[in-house]
Amino acid sequence: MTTTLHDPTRPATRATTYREALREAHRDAMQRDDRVFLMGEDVGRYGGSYAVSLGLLEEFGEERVRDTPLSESGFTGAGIGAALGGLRPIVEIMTVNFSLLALDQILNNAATLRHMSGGQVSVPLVIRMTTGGGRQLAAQHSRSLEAYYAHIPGITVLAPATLEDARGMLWPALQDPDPVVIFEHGTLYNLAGELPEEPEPVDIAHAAVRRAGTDVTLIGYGGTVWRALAAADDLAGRGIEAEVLDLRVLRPLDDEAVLGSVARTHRAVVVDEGWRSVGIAAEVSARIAEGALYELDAPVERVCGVEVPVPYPKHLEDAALPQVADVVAAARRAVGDYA
Amino acid sequence: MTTTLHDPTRPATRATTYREALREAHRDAMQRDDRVFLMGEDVGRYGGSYAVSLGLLEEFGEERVRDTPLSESGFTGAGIGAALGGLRPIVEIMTVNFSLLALDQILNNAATLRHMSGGQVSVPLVIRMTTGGGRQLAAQHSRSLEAYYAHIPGITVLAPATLEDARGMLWPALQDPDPVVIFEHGTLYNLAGELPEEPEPVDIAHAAVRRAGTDVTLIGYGGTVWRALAAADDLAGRGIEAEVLDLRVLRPLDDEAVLGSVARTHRAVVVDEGWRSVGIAAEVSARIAEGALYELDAPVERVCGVEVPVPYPKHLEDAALPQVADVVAAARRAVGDYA
Amino acid sequence: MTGTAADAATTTPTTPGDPARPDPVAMLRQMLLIRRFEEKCVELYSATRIRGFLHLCIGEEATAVGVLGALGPQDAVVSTYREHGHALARGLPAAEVMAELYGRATGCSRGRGGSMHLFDASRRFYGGNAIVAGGLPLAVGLALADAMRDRPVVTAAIFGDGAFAEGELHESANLAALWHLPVLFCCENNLYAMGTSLKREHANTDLAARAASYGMVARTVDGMDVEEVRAAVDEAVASIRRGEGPVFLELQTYRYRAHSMYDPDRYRDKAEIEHYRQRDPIALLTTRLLDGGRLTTADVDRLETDVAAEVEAAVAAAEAGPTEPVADLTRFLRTHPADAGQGGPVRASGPDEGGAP
Amino acid sequence: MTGTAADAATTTPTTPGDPARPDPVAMLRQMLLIRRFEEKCVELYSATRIRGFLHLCIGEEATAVGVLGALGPQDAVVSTYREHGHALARGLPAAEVMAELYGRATGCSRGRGGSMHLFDASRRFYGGNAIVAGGLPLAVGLALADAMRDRPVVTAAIFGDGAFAEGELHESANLAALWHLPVLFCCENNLYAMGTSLKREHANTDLAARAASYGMVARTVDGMDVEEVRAAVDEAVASIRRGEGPVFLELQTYRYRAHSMYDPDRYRDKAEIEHYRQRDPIALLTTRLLDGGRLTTADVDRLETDVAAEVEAAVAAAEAGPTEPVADLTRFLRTHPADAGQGGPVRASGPDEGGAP
Ligand SMILES: Cc1ncc(C[n+]2csc(CCOP(=O)(O)OP(=O)(O)O)c2C)c(N)n1
Ligand SMILES: Cc1ncc(C[n+]2csc(CCOP(=O)(O)OP(=O)(O)O)c2C)c(N)n1
Ligand SMILES: [Mg+2]
Ligand SMILES: [Mg+2]
Repeated sequence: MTTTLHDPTRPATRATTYREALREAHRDAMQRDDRVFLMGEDVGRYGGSYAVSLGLLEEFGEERVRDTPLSESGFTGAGIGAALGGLRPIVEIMTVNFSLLALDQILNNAATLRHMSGGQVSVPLVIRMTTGGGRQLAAQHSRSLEAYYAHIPGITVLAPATLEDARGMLWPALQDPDPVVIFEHGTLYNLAGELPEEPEPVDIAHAAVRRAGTDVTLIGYGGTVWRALAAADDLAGRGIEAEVLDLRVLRPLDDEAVLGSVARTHRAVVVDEGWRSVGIAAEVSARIAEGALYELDAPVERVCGVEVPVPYPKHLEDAALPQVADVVAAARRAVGDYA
Repeated sequence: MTTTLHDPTRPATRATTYREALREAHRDAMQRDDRVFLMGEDVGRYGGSYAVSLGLLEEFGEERVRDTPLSESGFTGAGIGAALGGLRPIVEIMTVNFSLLALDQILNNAATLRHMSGGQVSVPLVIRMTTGGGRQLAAQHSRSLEAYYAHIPGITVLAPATLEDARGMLWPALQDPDPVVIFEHGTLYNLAGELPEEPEPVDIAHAAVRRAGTDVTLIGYGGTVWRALAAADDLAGRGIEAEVLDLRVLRPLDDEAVLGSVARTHRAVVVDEGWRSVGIAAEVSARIAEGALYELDAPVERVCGVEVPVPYPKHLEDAALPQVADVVAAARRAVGDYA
Repeated sequence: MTGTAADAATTTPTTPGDPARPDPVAMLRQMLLIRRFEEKCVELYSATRIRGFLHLCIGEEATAVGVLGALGPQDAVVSTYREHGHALARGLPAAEVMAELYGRATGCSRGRGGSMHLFDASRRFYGGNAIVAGGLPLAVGLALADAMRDRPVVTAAIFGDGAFAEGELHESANLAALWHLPVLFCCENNLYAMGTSLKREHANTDLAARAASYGMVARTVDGMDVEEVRAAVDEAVASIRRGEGPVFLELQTYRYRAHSMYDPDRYRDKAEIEHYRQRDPIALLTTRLLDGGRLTTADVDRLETDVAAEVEAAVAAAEAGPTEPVADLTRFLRTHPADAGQGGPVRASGPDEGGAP
Repeated sequence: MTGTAADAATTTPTTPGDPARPDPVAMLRQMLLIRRFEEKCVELYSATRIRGFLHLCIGEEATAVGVLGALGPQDAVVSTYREHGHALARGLPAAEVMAELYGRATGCSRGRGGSMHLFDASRRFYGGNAIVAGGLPLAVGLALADAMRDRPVVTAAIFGDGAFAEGELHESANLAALWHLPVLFCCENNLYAMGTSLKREHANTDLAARAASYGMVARTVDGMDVEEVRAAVDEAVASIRRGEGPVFLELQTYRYRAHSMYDPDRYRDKAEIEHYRQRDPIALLTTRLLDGGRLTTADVDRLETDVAAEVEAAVAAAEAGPTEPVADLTRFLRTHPADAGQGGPVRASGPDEGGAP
């Protein structure tokens, strides 16, 4: 996959990947602020289970690139404590599948301490984790549990889908005085493309239109943005112009962007790898119907992960996760294209 | 609160409470099936933190009314293992607030083992926990996290709101070969009323209309059913006839009942103590808008917990949780009553 | 652990909290303050001025005073839901603690936390955590921050014998020992976790021995003798400050009252309670000071009067304290630029008074 | 742990799995099967016949064979994602395990689980768990069920040194010891949790000593010597069956290969790997049997041929196995009456064949 095409009028760019963009973001943050450090299982000697932090141990030393024992609750809580103590920790939880072990710390402490203490303490903590399926890792390694985090008041939840966001979201997340959780979809690490030599700042407050369109809005985040874009290409061939909205921020949702797009297209398809019931897509769908009921020309469609644990074999995994064809089919239903 | 009025033509009844009804359900189940046992923190000598199991230790002995150490993950997982091993455990997690510590076991094991093993093993486990706010217990003891459980494929989630359901849901839950989670709202234990001498069977698959009405459907579960009923009384005084639907089963949702009621009333208000975003109410709202878009005469209203940790002082707690007046206001908005 | 305590009892009085010279009279006064404060809480709870869960530490005052007195202002504390004593011994004004129990904006957590969530960032008192063992990883992290910044600071984590059974205890103990962090683990072993006795909670009830298996120094201390506690903590804090890594202290104590105001206390023997009442930490120290000629009964009476006045003043202030306006419900969920420096209790001179109660 | 092993080596061969009489030749054959099976997996992974995560136990065969051989059919097993060896040593047919790695409906978990989730309910093999330490509470519960039913059954929980750092280890060890449950804790200490070495994972690396602190019997065993392992497990199982409570065995072993096929193995010294290769469990036992005159080189060759044929047959069967139809994706999420007795691998005679691959 290539995210940006070469354009000589644009500022100088260089080839990179999502993984490298993340790594550069870490390096940059650690250089700029000596309170920033990275902590998690195998972030150091191993180089990160997805090689995001490869080389950082050598550059910053083992204090600031800190391998932890297998103790998700312990080291995530330690990240919260270190944030209370004035540092700016980045805690890497290897994957969202293991993050349930740390959820008590995240919900009952990180997200709660500030409000419950009457505004006395804050927890400037960034938690990163890999999410999603698509790599035949089977049930316990293929979850998309963003819904759990987007449910929690007090934290910001980000889902970088592009190289720009992989490169740009970490620094503003670290500037946030309150906790931020960043989801990296496991299939994106090898995403290749160009980034400007001088990275451009990105915000962590707004959704982004990745493709303009008039007939239907395809709403995705993280890994599903690319499937929505592919679906939009397919739909274009059928004469349907889809707008693709990348949520970028799962909490708080950018209502204006969502409702604005639906006001233009009058139809929406939400694409979410997470389970359908009580998931991110449910919230987006509910907000659209509540906020733009009279704009809707068709019910909102949700294209979600099938409500099962994801099986190992490719054909079953594909069937369990939203595919481009599913998005296309939903969009066609929405616009009433039954050709 | 009284749930049923005395009626001489009805079968003989006796006065009881929600707590006693639960206790009787436990006693009954343990008498009927010697594979059933209860395990959790302080279920034995203390009598249960909400006194549900008071007296059961004396009756059934410490093997079957088993006090556990503070180890939510450990004893919930042990319940899963005991279920695999042929028993029918009831695991009491003292409150939903502490259940995050056991969520990994519930999601990655209880809900997953059957599907992931290709149907070889099943986990006939019942997990009970107290949920909700309203007792000035502050942030870390007032959560309503039903949304987390209703998101998980493979488990059934129940919310008994009435004495009948408190008495009747446990046995069918224990008959289910797969895991069932039961939420007991903390404000309901003292609910008093009459139950038939001979308990009547209840199902664990359907929602129930608790009050018939024509103008708007108020949808609640657990603790919010009573607030919806109170709101309906108030609305009746304003000439608005509200139907009150008690979801009873949070997963899988009874779509037919929800959509059926909305098809009659054309307006819906979902009342949910949980946080609004990505919660149960979002799912219900989304399903209504998706399944009955053209039936709706007004956007679905969600009356939810304010998205903050619940504060201790009564006036702030009241403001944080859905109140009868909030339900009334939402229903009036829905029917366009701006008098 | 012998010798030191007796020696300490005969030194000249100094400020409480001076690690070098524990002052037994000051410690007695603090224990009395905690006891009388909590006895008042019982009354106020019956009068429904205080609501929700209320966990009293009556009987356990020596652990609070012995531990907190050994810490300096730079040190950090993470506590539990049974933390009135810790908060008072840390120096939080009784008036702010009482206002918190009343849910008033003048409370140390602005009234939002209540009994289980006393906070005072200015005193590095990081709560008041009601998830059993939930504060332990925070303590590890606070200590990590200090270690990484080379600050000679100790973080005290206070928790119960029940907490020792939670996985987080294990993870936190291992992390602290592995990373050689300046954490003081203070386990208040009062023999019960709610209604579950120590021996039904732990296969091996020697908690200090188990803590030692993590590779840290671990000791069992008589938690009813405040001077023993103080001496043990002084020694532990000194060794932690010398960079010798975490220390675990099992403070053997007892709560006279039920777990919480909701607890009918069916699971204990009255004789057991009586046995520990005979070892009452306040009586023990009082007798010792009287016997040693360090105090007269008149002195003790003066302390009582003094403490009673402090508690009464706290109640009066709490009664008079404003509540937070409902409009502030969502305030401080996240940091808002306008809120910079505005958190914490509303004080008389503060710019943002809440509404009247 | 001495004596028994050498004695055992000279007994007459019996069925593998007979706790009374371990048969070293059968054990050698099983270790060879596991090794050759996994070597084949490496090939098949390169050929993309096997996908996803693949964790090999090459170098660790003695722990699998020593532990599983000591269990009877009534006993239960809970394992990890590195469990091919455990499954094979438990007696799961190589063909069903291989079919599982291929994702075929004839696989032991119907192809749904893959390498990390091998299940066989008929052999009480309860997975294949990919959440580190996530299986430990299940083992406690299985043992609880047996204890409550008075069944003289042992549940073996197999896990790694990394798992020892998780809170669930602590909770499970305490529960098993507190309730005196028939759990055999088998810690395969291979010195690494992914790229993190034991000493960066644990403040105190003496895992057996730490386990002993829970009040259970705990021993360190040479995990490269299958006869030592077997003798230790035999003894442990016997004591558990006598009702003497849980036992913890730290089996000191080593994996020659990287953590998974994705792991570039940057964190280890080649010399360290070489050191352990010198202690190869298969070579060790082979030499011992040759030296003791128990086997000839021709016998060993025959074993190799035999095992190679078994692996080839497994591959052939896997290649030929059907996949599950997509329509079955949601099947077995919950129990459906129509599915009674239909779970598990699709077998030739089964009523519900899936589609062709
Ligand atoms: C994780 C969690 N589980 C259960 C509870 C309910 N609970 C509150 S206090 C308590 C007992 C704790 O005992 P211990 O740690 O010994 O402290 P003590 O109350 O004796 O001071 C329990 C079970 C809780 N607050 N948190
Ligand atoms: C809870 C959890 N955290 C992290 C992981 C990722 N992970 C898989 S295996 C592993 C190392 C486990 O080491 P150990 O327990 O020693 O077993 P070994 O792989 O050496 O057999 C890690 C970190 C996981 N699967 N589960
Ligand atoms: Mg206690
Ligand atoms: Mg290992």
